[in-house]
Amino acid sequence: MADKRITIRATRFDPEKDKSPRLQSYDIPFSDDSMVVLDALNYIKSHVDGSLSYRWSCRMGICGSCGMTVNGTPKLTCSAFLRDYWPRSVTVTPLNNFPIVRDLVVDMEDFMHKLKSIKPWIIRKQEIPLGAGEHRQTMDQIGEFRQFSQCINCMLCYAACPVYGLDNEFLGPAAIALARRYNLDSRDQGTKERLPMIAHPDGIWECSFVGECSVVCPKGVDPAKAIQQTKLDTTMRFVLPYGNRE
Amino acid sequence: MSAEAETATRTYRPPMGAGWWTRKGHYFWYMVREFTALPLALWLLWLLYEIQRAGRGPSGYYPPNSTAFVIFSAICLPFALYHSFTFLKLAGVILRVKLLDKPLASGVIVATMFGTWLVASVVVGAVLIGFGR
Amino acid sequence: MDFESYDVLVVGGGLAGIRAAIAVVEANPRLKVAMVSKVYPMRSHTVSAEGGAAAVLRPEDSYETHAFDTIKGSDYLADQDVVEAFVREAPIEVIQMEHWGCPWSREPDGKISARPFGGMTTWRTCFAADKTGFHMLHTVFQTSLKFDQIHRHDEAFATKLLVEDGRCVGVVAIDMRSGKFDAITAKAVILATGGLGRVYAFTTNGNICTGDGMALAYRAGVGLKDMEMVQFHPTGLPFTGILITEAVRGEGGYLTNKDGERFLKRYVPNKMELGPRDIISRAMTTEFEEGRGFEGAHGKYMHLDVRHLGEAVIDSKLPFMRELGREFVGIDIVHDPIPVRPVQHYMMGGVDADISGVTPLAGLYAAGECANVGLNGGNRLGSNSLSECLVFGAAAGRQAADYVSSARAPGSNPVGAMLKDETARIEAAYLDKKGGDERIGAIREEMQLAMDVGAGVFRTREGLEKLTKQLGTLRDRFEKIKIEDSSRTFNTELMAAMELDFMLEVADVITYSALAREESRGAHSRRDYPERDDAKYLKHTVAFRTDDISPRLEYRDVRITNFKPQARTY
Amino acid sequence: MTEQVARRPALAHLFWWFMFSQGGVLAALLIPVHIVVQGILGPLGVVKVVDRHYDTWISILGNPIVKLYLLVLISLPFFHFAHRLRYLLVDLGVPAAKSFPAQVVFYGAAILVTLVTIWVLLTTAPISLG
Ligand SMILES: Cc1cc2nc3c(=O)[nH]c(=O)nc-3n(C[C@H](O)[C@H](O)[C@H](O)COP(=O)(O)OP(=O)(O)OC[C@H]3O[C@@H](n4cnc5c(N)ncnc54)[C@H](O)[C@@H]3O)c2cc1C
Ligand code: SF4
Ligand code: F3S
Ligand code: FES
Repeated sequence: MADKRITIRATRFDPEKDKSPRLQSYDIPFSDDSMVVLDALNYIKSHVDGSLSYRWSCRMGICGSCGMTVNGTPKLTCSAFLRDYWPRSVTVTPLNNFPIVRDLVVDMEDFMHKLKSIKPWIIRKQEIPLGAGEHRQTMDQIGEFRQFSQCINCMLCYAACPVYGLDNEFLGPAAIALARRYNLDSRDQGTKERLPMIAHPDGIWECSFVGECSVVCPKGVDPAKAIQQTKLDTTMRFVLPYGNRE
Repeated sequence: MSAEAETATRTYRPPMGAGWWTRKGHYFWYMVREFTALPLALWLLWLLYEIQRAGRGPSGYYPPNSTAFVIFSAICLPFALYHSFTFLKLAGVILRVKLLDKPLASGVIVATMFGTWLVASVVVGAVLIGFGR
Repeated sequence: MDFESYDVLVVGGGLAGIRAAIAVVEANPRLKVAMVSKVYPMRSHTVSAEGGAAAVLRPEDSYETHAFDTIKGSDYLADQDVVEAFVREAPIEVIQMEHWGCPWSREPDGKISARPFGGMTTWRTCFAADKTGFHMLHTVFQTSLKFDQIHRHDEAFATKLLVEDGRCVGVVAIDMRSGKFDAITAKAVILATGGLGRVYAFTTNGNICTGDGMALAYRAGVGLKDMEMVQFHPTGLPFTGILITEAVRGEGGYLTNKDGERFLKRYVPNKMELGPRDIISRAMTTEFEEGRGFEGAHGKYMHLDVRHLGEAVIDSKLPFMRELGREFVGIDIVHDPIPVRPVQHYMMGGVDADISGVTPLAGLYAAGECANVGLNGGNRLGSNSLSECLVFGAAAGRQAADYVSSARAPGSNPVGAMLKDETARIEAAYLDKKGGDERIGAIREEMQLAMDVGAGVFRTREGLEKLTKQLGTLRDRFEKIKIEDSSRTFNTELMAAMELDFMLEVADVITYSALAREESRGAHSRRDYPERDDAKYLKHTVAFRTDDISPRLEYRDVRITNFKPQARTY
Repeated sequence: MTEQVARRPALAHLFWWFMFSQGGVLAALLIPVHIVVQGILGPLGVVKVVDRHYDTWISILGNPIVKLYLLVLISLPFFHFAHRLRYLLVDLGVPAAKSFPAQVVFYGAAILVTLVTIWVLLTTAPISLG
């Protein structure tokens, strides 16, 4: 293989020095077809410029920390192959719609608050004692919520959602999908308790079904579906006289 | 909650810009979908006007056939079709129908929606044309 | 000076750390807990565990066999009282996880399902498809959100344990966001910082697995136990080191060499693909050396073949493996065999702790992969680790809760001085450092490659001695590193430097411990001493830090209760 | 965190969303055929359509079922349109479109259209079953 090279442009921003972010260009060897965008950043950090900052850990698409915008699309950089871009250059910027802390690192406190706000834990009227063993649950019952339990909190969906971009008060795709994950779990009885947060004006109603959240989701969670289904279910609770109110 | 909050450092929030929907094909088509509301609303208002016109008695009645109106309808039609297509397709995502305790595949739901659309169009069309003279 | 003060401080937001934090508040809801983690908790490396968590839940199974499998798997280096307690607690913890919402895969009758795993004589590995760690971590993390007593310090990097009058009273941590140094004090500290895989080049471990907690404890004078026992997993994807879970073999996958032969029949004829990890890794390495491996762009490999299982089984039990194959290798495992080779995976060794996580330093507890409570001995059985994090995380939490009810709060004067010292040390060594020309990345890569070669699947005296010298040189070069990043805000280069510092420390301990153990036991396989030597080495190695480069090693007897050491054949 | 203060489900939003979705289905199923037949084929003379002659048109408009149909056909989609256009403004960077006054204007307009439609239908052709 001839010595291939690829140009990576990455956002640089140091709040202690810079007023606003800028792009810096790096020309690096593209030595192996298995290389992903994250490998390119790691190469830069190890061999060219140690001050480039970004988050990553697992390098296998499961920890959810390496989400960035790659050529305009939110991606997990550990699963975005350079071969899909080469010979074009690759522009890596932080996830959209979040405040930039430093270089490619965004502030995710808002997201963490939102996760917590929907009470993502099993709520029961009566806990069963440990000694009674497990709740029985069939694979079909798991199938009800399985898709929505695959979320790795990578926030790509928030970066893709213009509604969140326009107004950060919006509860957003992943948090609502997670709420639905618990609401659909046969062990959970907390739908009603989560309702005020979910059916809040800044909750499900704010979503105008752009659907891009589901397009970018790397784990097939389909938050857009979760949100629309929640709208429908919630509406039915109130529209049907005895609908669905447990 | 976490102790960091108090030591907030300066962050940079990139502006969103009103032209965000031009950045990506998908966003653009979303805006088109939302925009369909406008031509459809105008067309229905026209229909309402047509009905109201009939109330003024037979003397002044003339059938709707200005070229401008045909052009206007022709413009509205793609929007109407796009609305129908997107709305019925997305309905497949939302609806959860269970048949014999098995969730129905969303493909089946979408097919049913489009089937209903077809039947409704045929019935309405038949009435509109069938009573015509 | 006033510092944030808590009853219990947990360092680490992985499965062990979060389980410990919840155990503290469950034991006593009035206690205030701090959880310090260098990444947001759901990013912790537990998230990538795939296969499952072992627990005796089926009526056909018994505590005795789980205990025996674990002890035999450990090559008799496990403390048997610890194992016996562990197997009894594990089912309770798995049920607890179920109550908290973990989506365990189920049997048709709705009970938690189990799958076979390497070295286990029966089906006892509970699983949530092949994303078990992911589901467990998110479940405990989300559950922990309901406890307002747990105060998280996310993205705070612990750099030092605060020790006052022979008692651990907190940590110094850098808030990565602001770059601020904080002393976070508590009456007790639980270390749950996970593994150290990044010491090696080819590893399944994430970027954050750098042995920090082990190094922190070591520097505070606590011994590190059995550090020569490093697990190599037989089936990692070449190049990336991404793990192909043992569940693939558990569900019936075959390992074949380039002649299409299931070569394990020569090594573990009775167990074949369900043999323990250390033996299969050695078998593969031997096959490579004898020329029966495939040759690829990223070195030698074997085939792991699941084609005969069929698409339905693969999609219901191993969906993530199919996803990984598709994304990272460009193959569909339904139609193509998976290329695999042995890869560093797990650290049996760790901070010297007892059955309740108690370390020799008062007020300091340890749990999870960073601890060595005596469960795993020379070789951990697959799926015992997630259960270990739960059982011993909970035990450490309860123990710490008990301890703090009588312990007094730490004073602030010495803490203030210690914070000042530590801040000054880090500023001088890294932040305000001028000059230097060594790249962190270069030193790290050389260390990792040297460890792969010198302290890998097979070891020799020459190799290990050479490694100690290489590490010594790297340590000298580390003094001359260059820090390009002068910002205080999210300075990942500073983190990388401190992590490298920790890794060089633990790499040394691994190497010296391995050099001294002149036998082959479990994962520690010496070419020059191929036999197990119970007379001399049925003992734990405990390494202590000295001012010299080499640690001081002590040996401690293994506790044997019901299972007399026998030859370990499968 | 502000959301700790007790939140109640937003029933108004729920109602408007319900109307929005009903109107959307209706518009999707019915409007195209009206446009095609009454807006294009009829005026072009391709087919005979009921509104081409005063008698046919007025007689069908007198049918109570037709009246009801037309009421639903015209008014319900307006709740859909009102919702979409309001959010279209939001999307174009007019956050004020979310405010309560904006809701009054948009949904009020839909209600107004409904009232006008009722009035028109009641005053147009006398109800007859013929
Ligand atoms: C790919 C893979 C697959 C596996 N599969 C299985 C399996 O199927 N079954 C099984 O039983 N085991 C499995 N294991 C092993 C098991 O996952 C781990 O041993 C276990 O998850 C470790 O958990 P932990 O809580 O100890 O550490 P981790 O989950 O690694 O958490 C460590 C925590 O410590 C924090 N931390 C570290 N250093 C610092 C510092 N300096 N300052 C502040 N915080 C710090 C980190 O932020 C993190 O939150 C697997 C491991 C890997 C790598
Ligand atoms: S829903 Fe998908 S995109 Fe959004 S955070 Fe979860 S995994 Fe990421
Ligand atoms: S992109 Fe946003 S608007 Fe809704 S469907 Fe997804 S959350
Ligand atoms: S590094 Fe973990 S998801 Fe990419």
